[in-house]
Amino acid sequence: MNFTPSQMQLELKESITRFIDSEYDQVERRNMLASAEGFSNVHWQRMAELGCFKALFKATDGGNGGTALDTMMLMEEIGKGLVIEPILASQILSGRLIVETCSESAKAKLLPQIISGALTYASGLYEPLGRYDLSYVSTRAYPRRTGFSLTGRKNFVLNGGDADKILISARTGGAENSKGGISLFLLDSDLEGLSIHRYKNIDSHAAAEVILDGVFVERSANIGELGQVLPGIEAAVDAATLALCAEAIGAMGELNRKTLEHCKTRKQFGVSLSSFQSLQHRMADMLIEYEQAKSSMMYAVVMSDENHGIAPKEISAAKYRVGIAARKIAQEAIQLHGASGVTDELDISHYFKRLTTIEVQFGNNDFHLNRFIELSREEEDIN
Amino acid sequence: MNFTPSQMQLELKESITRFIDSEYDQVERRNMLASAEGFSNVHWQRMAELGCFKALFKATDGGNGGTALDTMMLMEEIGKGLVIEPILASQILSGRLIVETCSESAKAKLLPQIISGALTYASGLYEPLGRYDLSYVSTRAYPRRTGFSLTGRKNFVLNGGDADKILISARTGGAENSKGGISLFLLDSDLEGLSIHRYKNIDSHAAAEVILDGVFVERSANIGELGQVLPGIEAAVDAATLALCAEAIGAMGELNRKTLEHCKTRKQFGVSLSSFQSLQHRMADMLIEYEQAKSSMMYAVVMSDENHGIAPKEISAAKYRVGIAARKIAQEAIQLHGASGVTDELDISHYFKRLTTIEVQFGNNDFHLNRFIELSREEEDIN
Amino acid sequence: MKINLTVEEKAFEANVKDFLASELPSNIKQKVLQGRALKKEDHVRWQKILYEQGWAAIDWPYEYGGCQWSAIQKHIWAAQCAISAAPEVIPFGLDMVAPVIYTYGNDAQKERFLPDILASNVWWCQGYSEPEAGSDLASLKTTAVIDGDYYIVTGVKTWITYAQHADWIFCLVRTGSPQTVNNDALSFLLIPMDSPGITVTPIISMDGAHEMNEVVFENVGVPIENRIGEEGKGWTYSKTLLNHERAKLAHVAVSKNRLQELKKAAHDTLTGHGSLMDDPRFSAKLARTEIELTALEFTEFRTLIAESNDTDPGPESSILKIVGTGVSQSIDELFVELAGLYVLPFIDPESAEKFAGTQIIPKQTINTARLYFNNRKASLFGGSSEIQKNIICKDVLGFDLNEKRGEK
Amino acid sequence: MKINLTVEEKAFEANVKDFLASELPSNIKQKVLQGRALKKEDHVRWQKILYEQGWAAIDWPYEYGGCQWSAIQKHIWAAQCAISAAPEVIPFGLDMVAPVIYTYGNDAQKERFLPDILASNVWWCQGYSEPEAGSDLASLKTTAVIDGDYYIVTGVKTWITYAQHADWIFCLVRTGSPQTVNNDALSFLLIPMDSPGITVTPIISMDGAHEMNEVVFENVGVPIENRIGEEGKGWTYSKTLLNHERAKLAHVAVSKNRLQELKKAAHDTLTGHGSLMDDPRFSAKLARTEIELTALEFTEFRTLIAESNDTDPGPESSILKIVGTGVSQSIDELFVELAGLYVLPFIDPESAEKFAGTQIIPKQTINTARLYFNNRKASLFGGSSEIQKNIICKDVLGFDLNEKRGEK
Repeated sequence: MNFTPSQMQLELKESITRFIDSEYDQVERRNMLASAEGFSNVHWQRMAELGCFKALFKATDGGNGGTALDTMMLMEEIGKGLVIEPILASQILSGRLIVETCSESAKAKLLPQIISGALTYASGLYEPLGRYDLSYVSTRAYPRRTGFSLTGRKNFVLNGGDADKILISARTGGAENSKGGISLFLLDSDLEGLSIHRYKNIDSHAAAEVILDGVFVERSANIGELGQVLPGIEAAVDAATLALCAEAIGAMGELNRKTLEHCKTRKQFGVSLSSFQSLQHRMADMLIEYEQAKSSMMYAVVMSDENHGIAPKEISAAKYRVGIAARKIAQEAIQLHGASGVTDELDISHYFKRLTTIEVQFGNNDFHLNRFIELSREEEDIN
Repeated sequence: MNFTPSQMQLELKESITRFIDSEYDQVERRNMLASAEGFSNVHWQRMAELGCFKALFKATDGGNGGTALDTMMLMEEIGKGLVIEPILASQILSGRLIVETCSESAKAKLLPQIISGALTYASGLYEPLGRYDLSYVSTRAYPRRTGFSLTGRKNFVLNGGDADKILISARTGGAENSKGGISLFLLDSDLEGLSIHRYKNIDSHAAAEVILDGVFVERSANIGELGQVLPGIEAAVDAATLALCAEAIGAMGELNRKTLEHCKTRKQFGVSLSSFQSLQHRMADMLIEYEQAKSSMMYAVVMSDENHGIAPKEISAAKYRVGIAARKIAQEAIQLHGASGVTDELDISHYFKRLTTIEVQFGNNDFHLNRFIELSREEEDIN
Repeated sequence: MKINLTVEEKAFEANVKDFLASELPSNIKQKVLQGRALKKEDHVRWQKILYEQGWAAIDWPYEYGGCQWSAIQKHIWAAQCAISAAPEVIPFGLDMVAPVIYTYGNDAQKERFLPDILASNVWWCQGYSEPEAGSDLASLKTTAVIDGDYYIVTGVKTWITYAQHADWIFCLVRTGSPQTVNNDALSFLLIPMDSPGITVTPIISMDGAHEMNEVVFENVGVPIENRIGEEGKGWTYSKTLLNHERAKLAHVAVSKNRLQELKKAAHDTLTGHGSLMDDPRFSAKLARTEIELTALEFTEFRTLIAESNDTDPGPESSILKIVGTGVSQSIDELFVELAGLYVLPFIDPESAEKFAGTQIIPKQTINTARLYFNNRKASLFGGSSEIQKNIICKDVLGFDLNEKRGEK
Repeated sequence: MKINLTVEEKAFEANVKDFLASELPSNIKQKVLQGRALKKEDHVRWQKILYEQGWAAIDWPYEYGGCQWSAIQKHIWAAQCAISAAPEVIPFGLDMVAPVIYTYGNDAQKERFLPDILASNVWWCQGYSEPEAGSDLASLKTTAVIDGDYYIVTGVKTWITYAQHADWIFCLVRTGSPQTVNNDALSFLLIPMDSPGITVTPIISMDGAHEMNEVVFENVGVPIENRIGEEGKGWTYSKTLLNHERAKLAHVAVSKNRLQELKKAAHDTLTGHGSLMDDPRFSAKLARTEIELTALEFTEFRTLIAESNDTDPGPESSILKIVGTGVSQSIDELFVELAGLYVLPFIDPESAEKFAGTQIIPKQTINTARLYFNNRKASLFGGSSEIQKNIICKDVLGFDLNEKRGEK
């Protein structure tokens, strides 16, 4: 078991921290949010230069990291800084989808542009009636002479309105939520029959509803094995889920820090807020929540790295535990900040919204608790 | 809607309070617990004289009360005083069983001895494999020429080892947990084939395991309609459940009072415990728990009295809410008392044990939450 | 809570139902049903309809226009309003300043202010909090210095809901010296919002709404006759007001209605294993919330009965505020859980349905995030949950808050 | 927590398993499995077996008889002990007084006391709390006044676990004047329990057990050479001890084992709709507890790693104590819920099975109530959860606990 970061990992972490502290200030972030793109290409390129994206891929895939520990160390900083750029949707979720499902030649073709930051990706894996079920795929890919015709609808596509390329899960066989028969297609965003409705999420990250109405793609647009990609999708979503957990830990740590600072400086009834013992004990509880959630997340990281990237039970446990802590810490941070905590002006509310988003993405608390129970049961049946 | 007590109810309440304060002291209670009987016949007769038992029955049944409000007002005091006498098992559960299931002539024969306190009763309604299911009756009553032969086993029979008479549910038809086919039998405690294994519960109340091995009873021992008494059993258990809720409220109110007193007088770090704001807020939480549980209980009382004694959904809600509060208040009372709270010497631990008992009797929290959900669903299906 | 009504109470209920069915404007009802923000005109229109009916201020003393309803009647009214999706009363005039005016104001003030409040001719807002004093009113810094027949008011008030719509503001201001440490330095002033020297700046809250404002007073002249009662008694007067407000803030009827909506939505939300209503974890959370809400309703009822027996609602109303806020925030959270990913799109409710011809969010969850965000205020405004607990500690449990503190 | 082990670690694990399988006496194992109280002889017997193996004091420095195991090895050892139902170490000698002696004692004291502790030749108990000072050690009243070569000790110590079995007691006593308000007035004394003037009175706890005692000292003469370190430094020394103790009090391995037992019992408990394991509410509570426990195990692991990197475990160990206690008490409560009515009969475990030939309680729940009751102590002893939170507030969050307090 190893969770001691390497020298290289520590250096990357430090340079990201420096970048966020010095170049990624919150006023500028607001301007970005108001802009058409919703994020900064300058920051995107800076992150590529710093090696953020390289760290997310293995050497054999063109990167210099690729472990869950690498992702964790990056995402904690991303969470701390409330970074708005689409690393999760593009580099982690889509990048990992390619890694998990593609042939070596396809990877060699696609990954360099992701790792360099030249293109951004989005992945459409959820559908309106499927809730969190990745095997609920009613979008159909009908075979045509030289390719496929895709019809269906994907929602909650993170970065879907801004991405250069979109990965879509579509059914080439099997019933609506059977595990077999699901395939993956790589689409340009300007294809005929493809309509993309962009909107902002509550946390100001952009997403889209993607409607496919007889979109024709060449045979080469099918990446990964025909009808066999569900395990790859699940692995990629698990990796993205774990990355989100790390981001949440970063955000919670920052909320705790800001709340502590607020309580130490803010005066009420002639004394600082932190002299109220009941508030002190609540901050102790917030720390405990943070540490326990962090341990859950780190354990899933260790297990993932020790088991070739596969640790669904531990990742569900982490997502659940982090979700519980996220809600509690976000709510307490607002409560202890008082009225200023609910204003748009203070970034406390922005952390709150980001943590609320993380809580519901890739499965909310009940979903992951159920999944943990089911996976435990399967494990026990095997033993 | 009426929950304002009448003058008579207030007077009875006052005389019980006086009785407990002046005659029912805790040292004596301990001596009683150590005695063979486990409770005091003197106290029993005093309670009969004061009119405690009369208050539990309607005028038409030989009492002078009989509403849920009457029971509530008595049982709150019983809870406050940690009264050990078997009112619940004998007068409330068994008395109500007779009221709900018997003919007028049978009631006229049996109830006077209960109301006078001349005899005590016990009711055996649960079985080893049935958990909380009252329709799980595997004890069989086989018809014989002049009566029945009973074989089976009842456990958790409150007051079972001390009662003069025992009521037993037994199956005269139907499969093991079908709702039809359940009958009620009135047994003397010294019948042949009947073995009664007496033991003490955690709260020092006596109970028994009752084994029936071909116990012969006359036909007249069957009280209530043959095969049709389950609704009556359920109504009696509901009434006893609500009575327990009121007892718990009395006990919780007393625990809160004692805890408050302890914190106001006990010094630590040179100041009284109550000057610690975090402890103050916890006591505020204990008060809120108490008030909310009390409202749940009172609402069930009102609904029961407005609907001819039948309010299963509200009683399950009350038992659940009271159970949650009971656990929290009992645990917090110990925690705030510190080490002395876990000693046998201080009565805090005795309240703790009584409340733990109440939490599991007649269905624990999960059982009643489930029952509430099922009853709500049935209600919605009707509407 | 389902209670048996007397014949008279049933007749009253029928009357209320009829009134709401025929008089509540349907566009207002629609907005309430969809959780959309109401405009000031909407509130005023409905409030004037109530005024015509004589039901604008049910809690006021009869002589000033109140209703003399029993606790049960008030309960019926609140329940039916919630079921019919009538808007909740904006409290600043009718529920907050009016009780202070009719309790502590002089006859001239009563005549001058109460009729316009009752008829919703003027709108009020509340000027208590300041940037350096949220719940801690004793440290208010806004000063009012006498100059002839006027107080000259200078200072900053903040977190003022609907100041942008208000004609008048009622304020706690410091008339004593800054050294006066206790609450005897505060007075209760009524100030027209169009007075020269007042500037209103919007504060946008996390749900994107503009409800709160900062109001700056720069040498604002306020006639001395606009002071309620004695100088230095403002804190005492406003405490009465806080008790009135707190009981209302339990919002039982509204929560009941929202819980019903939640149940309906849970029936309609599919999970892959039946509806969300069949999900044992979700249904348990729903049931727990329902049990808590029913208990709260009965706690409120016990308070109402005590009140109608002329017992002061007193500090027990703090329990109502704490539990009421907790329940309403639990309902918000259950909506978030129900919505799943549909909680995320942040789309203007007015345009969500026609968003490029596609329905991005199902109707029942369209306002889920906004309400969740907005309602975080509930445990902060009107006396935060912490302040309420301190009131319980002091006034119910009898702790001496000035005792030397323990901590270590 | 399941972690991949290296080849060496696997070999170590196999070695530990072999040892436990062959050396743990079966009657002791049975008692632990059934949750029955162990006798002093049982503890001593097992401890002496460990001593022969060289594993009696794995955390001690190597020079005094410790093991020099890595964090992983300690983890393996704790896990295997729990799985094999080995008794937990009684901490007073090995884990509590010994670290103080080897850290602050002089060479003579080390030579005199450590070997007998290591070999379990003498039993110790802890004399900290007093009737008027539970967690508040600064207000201890027991005095030690020098008279020639002796301290004359007078006072009352209480809540002393296993004082009835102990040969020695280590005490914090007041050597400074009663007016000394800070902790510099306390000294750390080692006192033989057979000293004239010592009286031990049992305190029965709510589960009926006799574990705690009151110990009265009446002019007990204690040689000055029995003082550890300097006079007046007792509080400083005992703080080291508290940190050691707290980490252990997470009881992770034991809780893991109990959770496994709970799962088995849930599989075997029928509810009428399958087993309790199929009950969605119960299984959710189980899963939540398991997730919390796994996180705790990892938190402990992070602490162990920091420790093995020579970083002081420090105040983070307070988190381990708080969460560890919470998890173990949750497991108690889940057993209570599982048992249903079977939690009620209070029957001596020794005789429950032969109770008039009938089995009143199923085996898996026979000790449920006793353990639930007994373990309420966990959040009170060894520094209550409140004290732990204060430590976090002061030492981790950096609050100034002596700042003028706020309250109102």
